[in-house]
Amino acid sequence: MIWDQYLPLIMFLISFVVGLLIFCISDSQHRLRIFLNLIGAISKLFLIAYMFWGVYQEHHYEYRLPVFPGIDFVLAADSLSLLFMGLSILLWLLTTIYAIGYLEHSPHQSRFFAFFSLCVSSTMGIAMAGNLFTLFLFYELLTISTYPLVVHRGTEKALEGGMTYIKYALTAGIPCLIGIVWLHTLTGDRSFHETGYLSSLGEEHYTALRIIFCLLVAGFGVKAAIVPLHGWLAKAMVAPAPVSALLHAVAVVKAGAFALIRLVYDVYGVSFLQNLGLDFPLLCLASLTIIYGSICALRQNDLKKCLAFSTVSQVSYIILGISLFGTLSTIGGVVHLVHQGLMKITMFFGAGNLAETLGIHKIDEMDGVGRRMPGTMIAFSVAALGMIGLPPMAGFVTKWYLGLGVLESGSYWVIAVLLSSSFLNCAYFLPILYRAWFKKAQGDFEEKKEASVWETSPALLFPPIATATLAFSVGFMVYSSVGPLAWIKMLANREYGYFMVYPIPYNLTLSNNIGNFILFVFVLSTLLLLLRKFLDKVLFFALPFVCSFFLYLGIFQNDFFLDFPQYLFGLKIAINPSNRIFVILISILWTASAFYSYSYMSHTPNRLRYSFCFLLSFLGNLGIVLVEDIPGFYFCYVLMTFAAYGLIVHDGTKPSQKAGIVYLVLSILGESMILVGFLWVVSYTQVMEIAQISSIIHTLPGHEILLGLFVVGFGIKMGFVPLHVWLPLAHPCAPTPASAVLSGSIIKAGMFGFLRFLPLGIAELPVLGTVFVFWGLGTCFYAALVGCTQEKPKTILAYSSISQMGLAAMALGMILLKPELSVFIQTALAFFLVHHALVKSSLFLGVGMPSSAKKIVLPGLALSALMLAGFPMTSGAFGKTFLKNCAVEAQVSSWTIFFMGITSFTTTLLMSRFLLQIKEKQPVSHEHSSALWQFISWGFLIISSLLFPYCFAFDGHPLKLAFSAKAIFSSLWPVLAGAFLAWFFLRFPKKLPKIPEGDLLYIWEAFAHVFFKIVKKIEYHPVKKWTLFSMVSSETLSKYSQIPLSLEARLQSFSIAIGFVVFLFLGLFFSFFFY
Amino acid sequence: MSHSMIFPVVVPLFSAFFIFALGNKVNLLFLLFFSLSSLGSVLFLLQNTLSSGPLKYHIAGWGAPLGIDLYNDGLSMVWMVGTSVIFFLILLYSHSYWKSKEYPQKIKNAFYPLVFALWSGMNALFLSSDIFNLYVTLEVLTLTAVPMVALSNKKAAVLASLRYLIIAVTGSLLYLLGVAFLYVGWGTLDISLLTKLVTPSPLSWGALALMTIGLIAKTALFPFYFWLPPAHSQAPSPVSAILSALVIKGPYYILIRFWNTIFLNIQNPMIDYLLGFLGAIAILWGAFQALRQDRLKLLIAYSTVAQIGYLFLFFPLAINNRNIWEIAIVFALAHAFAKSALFLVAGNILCLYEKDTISQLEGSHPYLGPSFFIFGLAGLSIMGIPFSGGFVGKWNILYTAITTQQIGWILVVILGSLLSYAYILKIIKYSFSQKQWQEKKKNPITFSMNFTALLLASISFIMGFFFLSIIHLISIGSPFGE
Amino acid sequence: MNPNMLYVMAGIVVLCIGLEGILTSKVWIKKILGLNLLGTGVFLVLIAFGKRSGQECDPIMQSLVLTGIVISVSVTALALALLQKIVSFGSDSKEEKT
Amino acid sequence: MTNERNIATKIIVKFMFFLMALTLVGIAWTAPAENSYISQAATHRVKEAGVESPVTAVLIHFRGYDTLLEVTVMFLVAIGAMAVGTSKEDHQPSLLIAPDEKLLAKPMIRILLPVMLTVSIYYLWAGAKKAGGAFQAGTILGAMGIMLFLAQKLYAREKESVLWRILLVSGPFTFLTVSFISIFFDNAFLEYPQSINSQLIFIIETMVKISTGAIFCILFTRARSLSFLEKTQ
Repeated sequence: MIWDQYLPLIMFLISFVVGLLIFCISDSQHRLRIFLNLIGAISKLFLIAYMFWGVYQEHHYEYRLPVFPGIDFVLAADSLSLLFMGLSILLWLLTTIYAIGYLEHSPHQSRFFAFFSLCVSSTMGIAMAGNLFTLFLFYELLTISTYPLVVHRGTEKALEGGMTYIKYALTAGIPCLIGIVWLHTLTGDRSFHETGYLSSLGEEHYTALRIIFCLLVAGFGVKAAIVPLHGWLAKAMVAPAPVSALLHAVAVVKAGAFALIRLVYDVYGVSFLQNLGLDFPLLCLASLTIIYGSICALRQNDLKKCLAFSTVSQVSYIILGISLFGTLSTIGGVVHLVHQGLMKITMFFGAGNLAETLGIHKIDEMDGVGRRMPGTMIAFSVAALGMIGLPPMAGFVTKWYLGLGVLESGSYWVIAVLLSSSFLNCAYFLPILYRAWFKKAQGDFEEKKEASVWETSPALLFPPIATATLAFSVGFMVYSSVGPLAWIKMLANREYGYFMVYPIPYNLTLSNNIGNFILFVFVLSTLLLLLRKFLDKVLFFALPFVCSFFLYLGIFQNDFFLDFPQYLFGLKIAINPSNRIFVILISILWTASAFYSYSYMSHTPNRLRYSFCFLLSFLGNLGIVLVEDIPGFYFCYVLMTFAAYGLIVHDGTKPSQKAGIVYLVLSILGESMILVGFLWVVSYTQVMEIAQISSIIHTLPGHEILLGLFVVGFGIKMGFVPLHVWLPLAHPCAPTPASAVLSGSIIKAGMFGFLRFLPLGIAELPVLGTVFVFWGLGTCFYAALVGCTQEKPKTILAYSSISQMGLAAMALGMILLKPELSVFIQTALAFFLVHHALVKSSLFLGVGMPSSAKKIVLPGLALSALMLAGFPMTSGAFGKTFLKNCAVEAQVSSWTIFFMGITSFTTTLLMSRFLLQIKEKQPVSHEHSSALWQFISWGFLIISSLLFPYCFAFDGHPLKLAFSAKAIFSSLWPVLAGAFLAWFFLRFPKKLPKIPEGDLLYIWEAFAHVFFKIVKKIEYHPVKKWTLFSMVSSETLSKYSQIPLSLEARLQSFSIAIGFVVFLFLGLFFSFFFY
Repeated sequence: MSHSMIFPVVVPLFSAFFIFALGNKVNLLFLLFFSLSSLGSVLFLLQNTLSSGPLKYHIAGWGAPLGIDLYNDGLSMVWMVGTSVIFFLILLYSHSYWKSKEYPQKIKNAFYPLVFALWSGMNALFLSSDIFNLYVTLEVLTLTAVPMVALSNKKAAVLASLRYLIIAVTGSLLYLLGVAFLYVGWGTLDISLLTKLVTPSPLSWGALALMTIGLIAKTALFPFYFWLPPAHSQAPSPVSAILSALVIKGPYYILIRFWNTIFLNIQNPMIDYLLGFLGAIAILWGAFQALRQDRLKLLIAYSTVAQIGYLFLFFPLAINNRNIWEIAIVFALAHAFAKSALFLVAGNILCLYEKDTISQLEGSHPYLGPSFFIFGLAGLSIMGIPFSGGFVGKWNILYTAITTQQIGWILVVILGSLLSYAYILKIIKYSFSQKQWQEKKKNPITFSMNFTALLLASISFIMGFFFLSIIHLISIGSPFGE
Repeated sequence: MNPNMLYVMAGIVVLCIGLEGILTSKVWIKKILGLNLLGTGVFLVLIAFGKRSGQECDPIMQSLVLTGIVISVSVTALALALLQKIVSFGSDSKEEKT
Repeated sequence: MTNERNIATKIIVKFMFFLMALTLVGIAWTAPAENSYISQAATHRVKEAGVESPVTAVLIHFRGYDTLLEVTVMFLVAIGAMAVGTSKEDHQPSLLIAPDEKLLAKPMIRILLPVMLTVSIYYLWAGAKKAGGAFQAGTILGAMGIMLFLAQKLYAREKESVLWRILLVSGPFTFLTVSFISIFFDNAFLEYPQSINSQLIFIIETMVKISTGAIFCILFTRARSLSFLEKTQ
């Protein structure tokens, strides 16, 4: 019906008319202006919803107005434009609310809001442009309408920044204009066509088309802030926060990216560009921008400038996605258009709030701001983690699809770009979060706004929370049929005829749950803000009950398989025989330490943060065992890593901060390797379930590298020798219950990874098997020896965990060598892990016990030390003999078996060193009232570690073995020898060599030092100096203009004029003789 | 033979004489009556042309060879309508401008009759199809424009007007010599007859050369631009608006008319390239000088010099596709609207400050808010931002330059628009600075002044949208051949 | 070469002298004189063209010249009025270089 | 050194203009010898125009439009001169003849005035047959006015006077109105009805004569108005 024809025009006109109306309103009529703004925004929201539904029903909206002879002004709402429009309308509404709050008392508000809606209407125009001509038209209008916003403040700096911005933007128009005109001479007026309309041109036009492409990319690239042309973005940060939020998150920057998408897909067409050979340079440009943007962001101290540079690198993700020309990379690139918008706008809102309420502009002023403004900072942190690409948030979806796209397209070096970029993101976002949450505020903040029940005025607070919720829910509800991803898949399938890799079954159930999910999260966040005062008590005391609930599940719940298709990438949770024992183990440990922390942590200052991190790391740790699908596994793995970081740096001392950094660097490195492995597997097998993966992992092409990645990734978590440096630093400085859990169950996450992903019992991998065996042995001995030289008891315990894990790795190696024995060895391994977990955490808890109860603590610690060393008749002995039998069965070479025996000798050495240290150096334990809960949980753990070998009916086999005289003797002599040697050596500790805690750390520090030197050099690369406009700026112009001054004066006189008369006359007249 | 053709000439002339006779008693009512009737006469003719196509009118009943004919086709019609609208709006503006600027009564008594005489002279110029009559109308134009420049009673202004007079009259006399050659050679003065008779011969070449030089001098193309900046900047603002927007377009119209009628088949590419080259220099030189000025009206005047350069770029482009001239007309009209708006804004600024130095615009004066907005809107058309008339010109220059492989002009257009961005932004930059003003006295810039300037600026800005209808109007009587 | 071609040449010479006068003279009054010379030169050429091969002069040419003369008179009058005004301003402000 | 350069430039300029004159003569040389055919047509059809001398016929009938514009130009220059005007004290230029110069002023005026008046009226009347007409008569009237002014019989006033404004505008005004009204007698613009052709022309001629005279006086004195009475201000 005719209504379809005018809908796009109406969509554009609404905000245009609102803009013009607001121009006429005087500054004082606040109410009327707010009313107009909101009416415009809401009506557009309804219209866009209607159009979404329409386009879904294959409706075709197009408005065509002939403007030039042969050229039409076309506004067509196809699916791609709707996506961009939907994003900008939604964010415009939020930013308007934010701006109303932000600009409460500032002058020139009418002018601001008028240009604000003009800017959005030109974004609408760009989104709906049907051909290049209309696109260029709105492209220029966008520049014009954004300039007044950038210089709104009117200060000297604002004007100068605005001038740079408009210079870049206007000059960008020139190559665009020439390119478009040239294209028109070649093809005439053609509207955007799905697979591009240039492929039909003949061969002779190819060079022209290449030049045109470069011109247009240069033109659109300025707005999309591609490297050489990005100078304006940081300068335009002088704009007020809502402007920099909307412009640099949604309108301007995305307009450039959107225009490039149109250019690549709807004008040139993907295949045509490939045989023009233009895809590779674009790819390089995008990668260069990603890296360069992040590096620049690294060095910024001003918060908004840092965000600006991160925008520079993030927008190039979109261009990277486009230039890879794969199905998945397209989806990844286009979906990032929406995700980056959501996340970046939240961060800018956050930055705006900080600037407006506390006057904070610099990053180093942000210490302890999390406590002062929790709501804003939660939103900011969600967005920041999303930008890094952590699973629940939207950023991960992009990284996931881009990764798959890269692998699908075959240019593997891009993976390195993606990884280094997310690494750099961590490098500049995490310090900000660390300052906000973990540092104490230096003195109180300068309160610019009057105090209110909320941390800042509601209009400033709710938009960031809303966008953060959106970013979170879009990331968490990936496959929901209403989210952007579903829309883009439909778009990719319908528009470009790409085979849809993961068809999303559209059903109503999926659509409504994203609605109620957003509602749920929004209500939850407001609830948290409301009752934040008593949240601290509630969460702290609920911890053990949550852990014990899962313990109950592990013990009594029979096997189940839950499938949540709408969460993440189809979350699947299951308890089955193989992971039940581990579920029980983990929940026992975490419940014990939760009870322990009742008394241990009851009076520490930021207890809420501790309990929050404790809960999250528990869920992550448990999830690793429960979850069945790969993205879910990765989500839990990352959750555990980052939450554990919170525990490590809890007490905020210098060493814990350093340990935190080392821990984070190494674990992020490991985690990204694992991610690459996962992407590799998924891109080849298109299968998400871990069970099916582990059986075929060794058959995939290039599986050596794949398995190598997994070994290093999980090895970092398990603490294999060169990769273990973070462990002795991190575990001790965490509060005792946390360090107990850290070395008790979190260290085993690596082992769970190996158990679930390696093809145990299916394929025989001799190489990998021997590597595991020898690496395990080496780790075991090295860690033990270094452990002996340590002073602090907790560090010694950390080293002992590393050595025990080495032992477990040997078992893994044996399984890989003899697949047929895998069941037998796996049970032995499981037994050993349970033993180690219980004993190690009881030791750690013991260390934390109050010194007053010395008489009880010491014997208890001695008992568990003996158990660990493998004193006969204890779980240690059973475990070790169990493993020895497996080695015998696996016909491993005899001396390896001998060495396995020796390990108990070294462990006893270590343990005696530990006991000596405990006796001499009386640890300053917390003086607090009742250590009741500590004793209960400690005692519980010791008893359970004593009893568990007997009560668990392991098909009777190991028990018999352990009771035989030979077994008792073989497990007794190493312990006695170890004790004797310890008594003899360790009496005079002076002679022992002094090895710093993280022994091989100084190698890694060397690497880091080199890296930062490079970064500093890149930062001051000449590109920064060569600004596009140093030549054209008016000062230089006036400098060169002295010469023509005299020329101008002479020109002014008559003589020249009349002289010209004669010349012209002669020239004109005699020109006829040549023709 | 409808007499509607002569009304556009007669009615403004009548109003000129009446207003002169009224002397001091001229008030808004008379002004409105006379200007509306003049505008009405033009619109009446427009309505006739639309219905019955191109019209020919034998004055005093004699035929073409003996008497003088008036010929009106789409080309002249568009010009007349455009100039009449601008005249009408500038007259409205000037009424309140004189009041707020407290000009002496003597100035007003002279200004209004001169403006109406200029209006009728312009209409006569567009209508006449006799080359000697064109000489006389050119003289009418000159002799109304020159005294208007001298109205502002400053030594520099009178000197500028004298210099303008001498150059303009020299140009006319050279043009007259060209008329003499044509008349001697082919015996008639009527354009339609000459188009049939004129053959390539030394006489016609000489005539072409002389006429081109004469008209270039009056349109202030590059070598002959030096009288324009002082004249247009010294004159009172409404006068400089009229001068910049309209008076220099008269000779340009004649050039286009001759290029498509008399000299259609005796021109050679060399001349077109020469004119194009001069235009290119004008663009770069004018824009560069505009950037260096620190007086607002001088800046706008030099920008006129630059924009005229654009007009002459169309000559080389039109060598073998003549419908580019329609674009030239639209571009000239857009420039007329935009330039008049700019000068009116300069007038607004001069109402507040006594000198129009740019640096003093630092603080955004509360009364100057709308003026800066209008300046921005008109500036967009000068810069050639999409959908202004300027953009239409820029787009088509590039389009034709690429199709006819004349790459040089693209470079010129690029540099020109870059420089134009610079000098427009030089002014707009100040509209946002923060300095607070506490101005108590009544706002001298009345609503009518702002409204007329806004109307002019917005017409120039949205000209891109009704471009096709203008093209349709121009093509009545197909002045540029099928 | 009929006799009135002589007058044409005379007219052209006068015309060129007028042009040169405007070009080289520094003084305004000389420029106005040059302008007049230019005018008379052109009118002389016109009339000379009008009168050829014996018949009496072509009336059209005469009327053109008549109109031209009136116009050049009024132009000169205006120029002189302007010049008078400049002189009346006196040479207080610095002498404008012509 | 500079004057060598000046001389050199002067020589080049002279040479350039010589070249230009040469080309113009070359062009003029190629002009066809015989008169154009429309000049013959003009002489034949002069009878229809009702005026004997072909020149006046062309001036008023065939190219009346040019004459109308020409008259307007005269009028415009008058406006311009009045607007530009000069400061008060310049109205008594030194060249005024002192009032007591009995010998010269009185007899000159007494004798010349009537002669000039008759000659101008003669010119006006002769216009139809021989060369002459409104402009020539007007110039003489102007000369009379200037003479009176110099003899200080006529005084320049700064005061606006409606009489003088009407006087100035009467010429072009009547020319325009008469030729405009003729439209309503179904003639073309500027085409006078046959019956009263000569009378109309005569009216126009006289009015144009008067206003030309007044214009010349104003142009010379650049005053707002002139009057015979010795007014103080």
